[in-house]
Amino acid sequence: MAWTREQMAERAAKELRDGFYVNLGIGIPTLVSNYIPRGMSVQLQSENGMLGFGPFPYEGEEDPDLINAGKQTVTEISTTSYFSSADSFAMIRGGHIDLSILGAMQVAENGDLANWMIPGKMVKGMGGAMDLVAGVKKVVVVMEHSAKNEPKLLKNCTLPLTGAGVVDMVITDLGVFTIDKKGGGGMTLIELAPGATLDEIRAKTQASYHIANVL
Amino acid sequence: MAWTREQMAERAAKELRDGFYVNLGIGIPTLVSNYIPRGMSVQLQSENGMLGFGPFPYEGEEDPDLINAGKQTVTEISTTSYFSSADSFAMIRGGHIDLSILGAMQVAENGDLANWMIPGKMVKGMGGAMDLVAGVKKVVVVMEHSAKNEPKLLKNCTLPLTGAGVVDMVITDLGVFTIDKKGGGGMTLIELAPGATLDEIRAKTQASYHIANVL
Amino acid sequence: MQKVYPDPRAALAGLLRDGMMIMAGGFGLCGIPEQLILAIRDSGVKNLTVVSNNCGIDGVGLGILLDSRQIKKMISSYVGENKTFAQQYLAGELEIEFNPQGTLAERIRAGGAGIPAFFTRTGAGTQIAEGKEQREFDGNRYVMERGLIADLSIVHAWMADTEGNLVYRKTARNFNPMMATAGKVTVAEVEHLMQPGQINPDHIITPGLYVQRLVHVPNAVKHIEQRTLRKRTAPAGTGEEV
Amino acid sequence: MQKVYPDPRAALAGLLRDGMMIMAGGFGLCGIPEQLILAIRDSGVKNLTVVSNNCGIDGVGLGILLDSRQIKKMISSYVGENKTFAQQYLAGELEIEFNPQGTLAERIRAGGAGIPAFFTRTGAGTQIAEGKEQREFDGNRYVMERGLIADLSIVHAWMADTEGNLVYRKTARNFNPMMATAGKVTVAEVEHLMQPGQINPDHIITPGLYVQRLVHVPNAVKHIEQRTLRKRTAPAGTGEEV
Repeated sequence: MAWTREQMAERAAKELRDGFYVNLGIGIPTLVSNYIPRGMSVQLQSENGMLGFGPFPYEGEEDPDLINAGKQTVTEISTTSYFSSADSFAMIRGGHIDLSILGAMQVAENGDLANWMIPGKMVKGMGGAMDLVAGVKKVVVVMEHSAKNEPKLLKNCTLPLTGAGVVDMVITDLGVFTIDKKGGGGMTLIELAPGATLDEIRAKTQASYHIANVL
Repeated sequence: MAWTREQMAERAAKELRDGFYVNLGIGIPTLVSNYIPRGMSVQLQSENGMLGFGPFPYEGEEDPDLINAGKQTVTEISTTSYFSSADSFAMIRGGHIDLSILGAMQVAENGDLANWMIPGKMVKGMGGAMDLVAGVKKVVVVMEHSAKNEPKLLKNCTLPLTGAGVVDMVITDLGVFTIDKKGGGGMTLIELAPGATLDEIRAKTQASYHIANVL
Repeated sequence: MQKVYPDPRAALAGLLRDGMMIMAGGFGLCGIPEQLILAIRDSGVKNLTVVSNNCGIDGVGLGILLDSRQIKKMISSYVGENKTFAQQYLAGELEIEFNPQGTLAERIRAGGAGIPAFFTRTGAGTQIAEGKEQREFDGNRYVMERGLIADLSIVHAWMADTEGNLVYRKTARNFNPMMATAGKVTVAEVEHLMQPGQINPDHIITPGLYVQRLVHVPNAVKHIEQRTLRKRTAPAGTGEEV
Repeated sequence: MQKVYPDPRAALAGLLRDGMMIMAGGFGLCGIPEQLILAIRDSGVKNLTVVSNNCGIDGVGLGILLDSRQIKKMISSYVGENKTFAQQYLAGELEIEFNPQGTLAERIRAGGAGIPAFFTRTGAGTQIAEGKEQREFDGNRYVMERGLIADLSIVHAWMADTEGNLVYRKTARNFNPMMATAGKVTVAEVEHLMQPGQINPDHIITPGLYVQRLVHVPNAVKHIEQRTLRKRTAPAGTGEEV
C-alpha cells in the first residue's frame, strides 16, 4: 500500500555508508537518523555550524546555544565539532559532505529541483538548500509522489529552481528513481514500493523515465 | 651625519598610534618594536598567524612552535591570539592592520614599490610582502636613501614591482617623504635628518618631490 | 585603548545613523546580540538595512526592530518565523534580498577578507543568478557574488578579554565570527569578560583587532525557538517513564 | 571507519603516484609534517608538484625531497633558505611558481571551500598579475586567482582524536588547516592522539571529516630555523648576566 513516511525514511537510510558525513533536511529526512544501521559510523552535519550531533535532549538539559538547522534543541556527542557558518558552508560547497537528503516540491527528469518558493505566495527564503544541492556529493530527495493529484516528478519544473541538475535520487511513497544528472541519461525507476504498480506510477508521473530491468 | 639604522627605526616609531595593529618587516623595521612609547598599546602582527607577540625568548625557553614571519623564535604575551595563514592574510588583505613598516629596493614617486626580485639573480620569492603592501591601511618604507650611489627614490621603479601605488611614507637615513598615492599629489619631503641638507637629498634622489614649507 | 563600555547604549553611542547597514550575528535566536538590538531600538535610528541570516521572531531579536519599524531592508536567507515580517513585506513597507545561506556567509567572510567578489556554484541556473555574472570553470557553471561590508556589526560572544579577543559557545558561533570581520566598526556583547591572558590564545576565534567596542552582558536571557525533547526512559526495572 | 594507521608508511600506502600534486603544511620548519615527508622520500615517488609556503632547508623538511630529486615543481611564496633549491632551479631541473603568501593561503582555502576563483588586490599591477584577468571593483584594481586542490594533503597537528578532529599549537597552525580542506585525500601526523570526546568541540580547528588518515608521531623532533634569544638580565643586585 505504498510506503509510509517512516518507510520512506528507512529506504533513504539504505543510501548511507560507513564513514559518511550527511546533512538531513527538515521533515521526513530528519527521520532517516532513526534508521542508521547499528555499528555504522555516520556523522550528521547541521549547516548552522555543527558536525556530529545526537538526539533531542532530555527535559531540563536543553541548551539555547545548541540547536540544529531546524532551530531544534539537540545534543553533543563524542565526535562533535563546532564551526562558523562560513566554515560550515565551505564544507558543504567544497564537496566534503557525502550525502544530502531533503524534501522537494518538484523534481524534473534532468535533476532540476524546486523546493523553496511558490510565486505569489509569501516567500520565506531558501536557507541553506541551494548551497546543499549545489555542493553535496550525492543529493537524495524524499517526497510524496504527487500532491493533490498534481504530479511532482516533471519533464520540467514549473516552480523557481533551487538547483539545476542537482538530484541523484528520488524516493517517493511509490518507489525509487535514479537520475543521471551529469551524464544526461535521464531518470530510471529502480524500485517499487510494496503494493505500488508500474501502471500507478505511470499515471502519477509526468517525467519520462526508464524502467530498470529488474522490474 | 644622517640617521643610523636605530634612528630610522625610532623615526618610524613616531607613526605608531595608541591601539594600532602593526606588521613589521625584517631588518630595520624589526627594530621599531624597541621604540614603542611606554603606555601606548601597539600589537604586532606576524603574518604566519599570530597577533600580539613579545621579545625573543630567554635561552631554554625557545619553542619550535612559536616563531615570527622571519622564522625567529619569539614569545607569547597576554594579548596573543593564533590563527591560520588564511585568516592572517584575510586580516591583512581586509585592511584590518593599521600600519606596515618594511624595507625596499626602490620606491617611485607615485608610490610604486619594488623589494622582491632582481631579474637575472636567483629569486627567493615575495613571501607576504605583496599582500601587506596591497592590504594594510598605511605603508611606511624604511630604507637607505641610496645604494652604492644608485638612487632608490625614482621616477619609476626599474625592478619588478611588489605593489603599484602602495607606499604612503618613506623614511631614509637622510629624511622623510610622504606620498599621496591615491590623490596623485606626488611625493613631498617633510623632514630632514640632522646634518642632511636639501642639496644632498636633491643629488641623491631621482624622483620628483615637493618640499614642505617647514623646510 | 579602552574597549569595554559600561552598557549597550554607551557601546553604540555615536555609531548609529539613519539609513546605515548593520550586520547582526545569530542563527534563529541562537547567538543573537539581543542587548545591542534593544539598544538600537531605544536609539530610534531608522531606515536600517540589516544583514542577518534570519529576522528573529515576533517580539524577540530583530523582530523587535520590525515592530518599531526601524528596518527598511533585510539581507537574509530565511525569514519564515516572523508574522510581522510577512505583514510589512506584503504591505510594501519592507524590502528583502534573499541570499542562499552559504553565499551570505561567504559574502560576509569575503567582505572582511578584502575579497570584492568570488564564484560559487550555489544558485547557478536559478533566479538567484539573474543579473549576476555567470561563468564556466572546468566544465561547471558558477555565479559571481560580491563581498559585503557593513557600517556596523553587532555580535554576541560567550567570552571575551578586555583586548577584544572573542570565544563563542557551541552553535551560538554561527555568523558572529565573519560579521565581526566585516563591520567598519564591530561591537560585541559578551557573557563573560576576562582579563588578557585568561583565554588560551589557541582557542580564540575572533582576534581582538576585529572588535572596537565591548559590553559585558552577564545576565543575558537566551531564548529557545524550538524546544524539542526526548522522553526519559525509565531506569531498568522500574517500568516508569520519568 | 578506522582512520588511525600504525606508521607514516602505512598511512600513505596506496595514495602516492608519480606526477601527483601534494600540499604540505608548515611555515619554514614550523608545523611541517616531517614524518610523512620522510615516508614520501622512502616511497620513491617522483615528479611531484608540491604546494608549500617554503621548501624546507637543506636536508630538513621538504629539502629532503629536493635532495632525492623527487620534486618537479614547487608552488610557494618564499624559498630563500635552501641552497639545493637554488642549484636545481638554476640547472633547470626544478620549476617554481611563486604566489604571494596570502594569495597562496587563500587559493588553498578557496579550493577546499568550493570556490573556483576569487579577486584580490594583491599583485595588481605587478608581474604576478600577468596572464591573469584583472578587473576593477569600486575604483580599485583586482586580480582573479584560482582555487587550488591537491591530490593529497599532508599536515601536522598537535592533537587529534581518532575521529580525525585536529587541534594545532601556536604558530605551527599556519597552512595546515586550509591544506587539510583542499586535499582530495588528507593525511595528518599528530603529536598527541586522543579518544573522541577528549577535545573540547569548541576548540577543534579541523573537523574530522577533512581527515581520511591519521598517524601518531609521539616522538617527532621539531626544528628551529632561527634560534633568536635575549639575554637574561641579572636578578636585581647581583650585577651578573646569566
